[in-house]
Amino acid sequence: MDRLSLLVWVPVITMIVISFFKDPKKVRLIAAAGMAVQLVQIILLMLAFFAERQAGNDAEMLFFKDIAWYSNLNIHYTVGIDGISLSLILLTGIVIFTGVFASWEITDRAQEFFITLILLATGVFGFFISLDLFTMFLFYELAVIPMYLLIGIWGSGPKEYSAMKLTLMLMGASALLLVGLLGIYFNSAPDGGPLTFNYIEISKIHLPEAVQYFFFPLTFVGFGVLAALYPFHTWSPDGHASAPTAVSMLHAGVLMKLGGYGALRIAVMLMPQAAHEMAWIFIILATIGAVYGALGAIAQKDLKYINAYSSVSHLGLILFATLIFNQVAFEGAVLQMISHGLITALFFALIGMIYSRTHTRNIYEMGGIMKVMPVLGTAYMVAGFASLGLPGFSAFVAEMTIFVGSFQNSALFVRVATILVISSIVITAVYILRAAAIMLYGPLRKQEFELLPDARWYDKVAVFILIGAIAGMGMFPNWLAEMIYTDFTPMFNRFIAN
Amino acid sequence: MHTDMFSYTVWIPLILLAAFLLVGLLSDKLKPLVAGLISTAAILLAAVLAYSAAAGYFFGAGLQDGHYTTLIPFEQLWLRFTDTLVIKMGILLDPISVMMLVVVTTVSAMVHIYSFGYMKGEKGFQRYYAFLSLFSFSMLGLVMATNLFQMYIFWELVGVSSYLLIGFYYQRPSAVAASKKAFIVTRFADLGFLIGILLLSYYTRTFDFMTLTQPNSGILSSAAGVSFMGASVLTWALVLIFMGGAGKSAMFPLHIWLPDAMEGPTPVSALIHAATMVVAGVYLVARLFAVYALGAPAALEVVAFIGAFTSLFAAIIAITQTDIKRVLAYSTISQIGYMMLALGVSGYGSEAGLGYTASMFHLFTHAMFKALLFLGAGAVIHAVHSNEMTDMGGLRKHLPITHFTFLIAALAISGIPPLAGFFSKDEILAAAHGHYPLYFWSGWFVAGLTAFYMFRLYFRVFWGEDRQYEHKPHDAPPSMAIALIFLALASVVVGFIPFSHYVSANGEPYTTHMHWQVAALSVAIAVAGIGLAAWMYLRPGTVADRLAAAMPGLYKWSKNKFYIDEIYLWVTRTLIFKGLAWPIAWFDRHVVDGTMNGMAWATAQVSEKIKGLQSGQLQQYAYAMVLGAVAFLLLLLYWGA
Amino acid sequence: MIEGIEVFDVLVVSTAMFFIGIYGFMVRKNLITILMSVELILNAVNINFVIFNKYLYPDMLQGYIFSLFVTGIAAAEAAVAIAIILNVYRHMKGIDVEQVDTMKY
Amino acid sequence: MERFIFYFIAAIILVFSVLTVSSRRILRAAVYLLFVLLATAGFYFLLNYNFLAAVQLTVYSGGIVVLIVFAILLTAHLDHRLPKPNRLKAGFSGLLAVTGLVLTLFAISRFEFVRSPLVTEGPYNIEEIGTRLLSYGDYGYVLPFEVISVLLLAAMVAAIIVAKKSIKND
Repeated sequence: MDRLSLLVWVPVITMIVISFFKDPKKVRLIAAAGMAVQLVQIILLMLAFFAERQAGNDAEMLFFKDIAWYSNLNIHYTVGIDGISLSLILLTGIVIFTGVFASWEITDRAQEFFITLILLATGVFGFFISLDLFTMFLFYELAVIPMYLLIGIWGSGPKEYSAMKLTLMLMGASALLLVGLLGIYFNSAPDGGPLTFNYIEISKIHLPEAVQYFFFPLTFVGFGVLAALYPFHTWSPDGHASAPTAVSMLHAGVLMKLGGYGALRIAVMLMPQAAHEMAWIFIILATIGAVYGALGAIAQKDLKYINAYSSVSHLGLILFATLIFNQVAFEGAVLQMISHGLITALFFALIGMIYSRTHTRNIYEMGGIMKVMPVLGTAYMVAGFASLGLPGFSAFVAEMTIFVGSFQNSALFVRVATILVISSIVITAVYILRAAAIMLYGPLRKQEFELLPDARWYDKVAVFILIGAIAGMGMFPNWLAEMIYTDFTPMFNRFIAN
Repeated sequence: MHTDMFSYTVWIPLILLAAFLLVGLLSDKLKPLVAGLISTAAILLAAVLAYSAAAGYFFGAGLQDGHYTTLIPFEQLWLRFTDTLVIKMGILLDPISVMMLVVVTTVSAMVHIYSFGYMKGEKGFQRYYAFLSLFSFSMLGLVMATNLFQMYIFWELVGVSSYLLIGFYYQRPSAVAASKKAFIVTRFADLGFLIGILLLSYYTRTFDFMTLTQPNSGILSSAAGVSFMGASVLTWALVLIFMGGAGKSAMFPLHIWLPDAMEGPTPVSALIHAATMVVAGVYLVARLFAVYALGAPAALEVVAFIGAFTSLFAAIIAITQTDIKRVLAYSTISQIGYMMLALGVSGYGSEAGLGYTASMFHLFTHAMFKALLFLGAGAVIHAVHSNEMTDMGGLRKHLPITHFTFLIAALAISGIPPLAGFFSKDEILAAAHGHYPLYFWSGWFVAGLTAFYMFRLYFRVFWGEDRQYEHKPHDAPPSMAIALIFLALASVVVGFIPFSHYVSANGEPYTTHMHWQVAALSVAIAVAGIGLAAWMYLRPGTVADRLAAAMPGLYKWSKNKFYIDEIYLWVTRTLIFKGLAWPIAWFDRHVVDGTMNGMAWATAQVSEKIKGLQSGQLQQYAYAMVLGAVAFLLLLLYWGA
Repeated sequence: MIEGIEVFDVLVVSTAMFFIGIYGFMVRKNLITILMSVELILNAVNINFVIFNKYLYPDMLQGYIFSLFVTGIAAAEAAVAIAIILNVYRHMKGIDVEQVDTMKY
Repeated sequence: MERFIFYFIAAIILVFSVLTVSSRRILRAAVYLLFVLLATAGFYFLLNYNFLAAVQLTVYSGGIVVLIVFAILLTAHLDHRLPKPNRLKAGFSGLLAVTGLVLTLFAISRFEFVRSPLVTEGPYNIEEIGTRLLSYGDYGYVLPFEVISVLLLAAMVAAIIVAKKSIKND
């Protein structure tokens, strides 16, 4: 078996093993062990990847493997990774591993919960390793659909409504996406010859422009909905608010990145002309998303809503960066995906932990939490600082890369949009500090909070791993940035050439 | 080169980072005293290294071919954007950064020592020292930055340490609000800084100070040529960068956070909000001075104007404040305005750059005596447990050390010879006089105001009647006294440093001469201010009240800080929160989400309506089917024909 | 082969029969009469099969054999239908097609 | 001669078809249906398709009609008259049926049926039919044959189950 398929198989085996156990305690241990193996495996994969690159293997995709599984339509199981997908795989590995710890206290149908959760992660891993649009779409759906169950069964609040809304909107987007992908497929051989789903192959050819104009918006919006493209973002606040902790983490941390990744890799890279021509529409939408999401977050009371709107804002930044069309901005988009994934996962983990203690997410009902839960409070502040782009944390690196990248585009329109987008980081500071001030600081608002416990060991595992990753990326960004930048080169050259 | 001999300077910030991580991570596991000692040891070590670096630089390696060179003993790639735009982390040594090293480590070390006494028994002692170390680390990183982006990074880090320290008493809502305000206002200003950096770097293709400040490199001309809305892009970029500096240095109209920042512990105010962080804006402009002076003199005019205006404006407010820390805060704003003014009126060159030298000189002396003032005020507050002047009086008998050191500092800031402030202020006024007389007269007037409000403060606190005190006020404990005395000594002697021999705009040493006319004028008005204060506040009487009553409008406006806070409050609360954020939240819930829900609702409605079609009546289905088949047949026939 | 009779003539008969069946299906209320209409329809189709086989493709037996199959299916269908009808009759106390509408929405 | 026989058969088919769907006495309708089916069988005889005619007679006339008659006897009184159909419904259905008929005939009339030049003589013998039904190659119908047999089995079982269940429920 090849290395990359292992990324799919380890979760699958974990799920199978879990299905033999009913006891929540055993189940979560197995899940944690499985995901630990997965994480270790990813780190080994990374080392192997670096070794290959060091050895001068400059193929675009490493660990390439190609198996035809439905030859009539030329559908292949094609896998391979470059620095971009590898870094997102690492992100997924970290988030799912910490997600298991964040759901340590789940006892209600724990077996089914962890199976569904890991199924979701499997879909994500599969998505990132796939080079074949069809397989990719398959894994994409595999990742999106368990969300319905996870929110609908283990959620809180108006969970059925939220689950339904989320699923319907994402499915609607999938429908657009499927049309887009099939459109690409059926035009993948304009000069005759066999059609192909392999996007590396497709990116080497020039899709007819009429085709691009038609399918680019479909594909971009299809992926964009998952990345909370304004105005298709409203599933996100409700969905996140109702979802259980680990699901919010995984969803905001990783799943929304599928949208960004797809928008960048498929929509923009395969259809450059249309992307160029239509960029202005989506730049406007992404800019609105970035500013509007941040402003919307100011007015929220519920921690999860704050964070959901913040995600809209940060994802707006990602989508914005994918439409600037230079290598630095593209690199920034990927960095922001990773950074936002980690930070938002940390946020949701902390919110879940705080909620499980105070049983409220309304910031006005809390106050002075820092005194009773110094570890969680401090971690929340760290997450907040990371999110508002403090140097030393990952978001700074990502945002600066995006800003520097987009400033290289000197069109006045892009300039203005960039400045608006940059201004969103000030608003970010406002809502982060506002929430922290109300919730963490000041005198203790409710006496019964006096006795609440601080973080337990499994909470600490989740929190510290995430903080470590965020700070690590923030302090030593260059290896990651270089890897992504370098691996963008072949893609970018084709993009320019097209 | 001589860079190798300075490679140890990289340890100056790193020691403090290590101290921060150690104290911060272990925090409660350390005994408070141990935590304090670790941090203090770190800063003292850093101070020793900084002094040795300063000695090595000024009296040795720095001076080459008759002018001070810029040395980069350490530089490490941190993040690469493009081939030319890279962020490096490095150490840059030139006269002003070395001077700042000395200032920061000295004041910081004094504050560390002082805090042993001041913060004794506070909860979160360890956290306090951790944050102090973090701040010192960031500030040192800032002053030694080799490029704009490194500066920006540490700029943000000092901002956050300031936030953390202002909000140190996090259970006090006013402290929380103040910290939030400080962070957000400076962050807003940093937005300008960031955009300025991006704009500048887009045209110059570099972040490096070394490259940017080369006088003859021509790198600036490309940017100077492009114009946007009537000014060159370079001017725009520099004004935006200055906006960042103005935010950090509390220049009008971004000054509002600084008085509120006094909610933090007093030693913090002394360190961050008097001596070091708030002068970062001045330092930034000085750092890019060549770019300003050579590339965009128009931007420099903006700096001068804002500086002059702020110094006057803040001084007027300071006169009527009753919270001693707030008086000092406005005084700080006013003095920084001086420094900005001096930079703004300066030219590029050695003698022509008198303003530049004066600004740096004033920065240096101001750091000493303003820190001293704050620490003295801290000792007073420590003794009487209040910030309000109305709760104080007659303290000279109870607090002899504090009284004496405070007097020295007050004389120094008022510009009484031979104390430090006299020399630096004299140079500033001379530079302003050479540039534009109105600036001179405004600065001269501010000097009088400064003397007046400082001595108003001094007389009301240390003279007059005793008040009701909770317990008999006790003088500063030894740790605090050491710091006070050290800084008092510094305030006396630093004025005699021949500053222009070390710091000048283009690095060439030169000699300044005393401007006797300017000096006489400024001393005269300072003495007049002191005399007025003595006349009004030393005798029991109601002169001050009657004066206030005589000018009700001015008094009220000044007392209420010209309502700038209210304007901000209106903008944030009404405009942004009520006018933008809440409507957007509403809009999102009801219009955007409403559309989505509306689509779902419409679908449900339609299906509710058409579900009657599935009536269960077999024959209706048959009817429909046959109808369909017939229609289809018809179509086929039609098209077939 | 019938002298003087063309395919069309036969088709007229079968088509008429077919539509009579359709008419009966749509109009009759009694389930058994509906079943009879269905038999008419099937029969009409059978005739078509046979006539096409006879006139157009006499060398192949498709039409022939398929009409056999249709007959078989008709038988099966009738058996099941009548079983259902009887069941419906027991449940609903009647075999009016308009009564049998529990499969709505 | 045969031509007239055909016309006669056609007339019987049409008349009794109409009667089948319009008679208000249900048993009579069943008998009319029987006449239609018999006439169809006669038509097959006319075409020399004797085996098919025989099947038609036994299965349709012998099996299905009898089944229907049983069902009628079980569910209705003999003197029961069906209610008159709703005029409007009948009108529309008739209109639809007639429109369909006209359109179909119009379509058929415009189609050129190419008669096969081959002239087949005599009836197919049963042996040939049996062989066809059970052969694999071209023009072999073993697959549909098997499917039909399974279907018949299933129908048989289903009929029994459906009928039996109802008894149990009562």
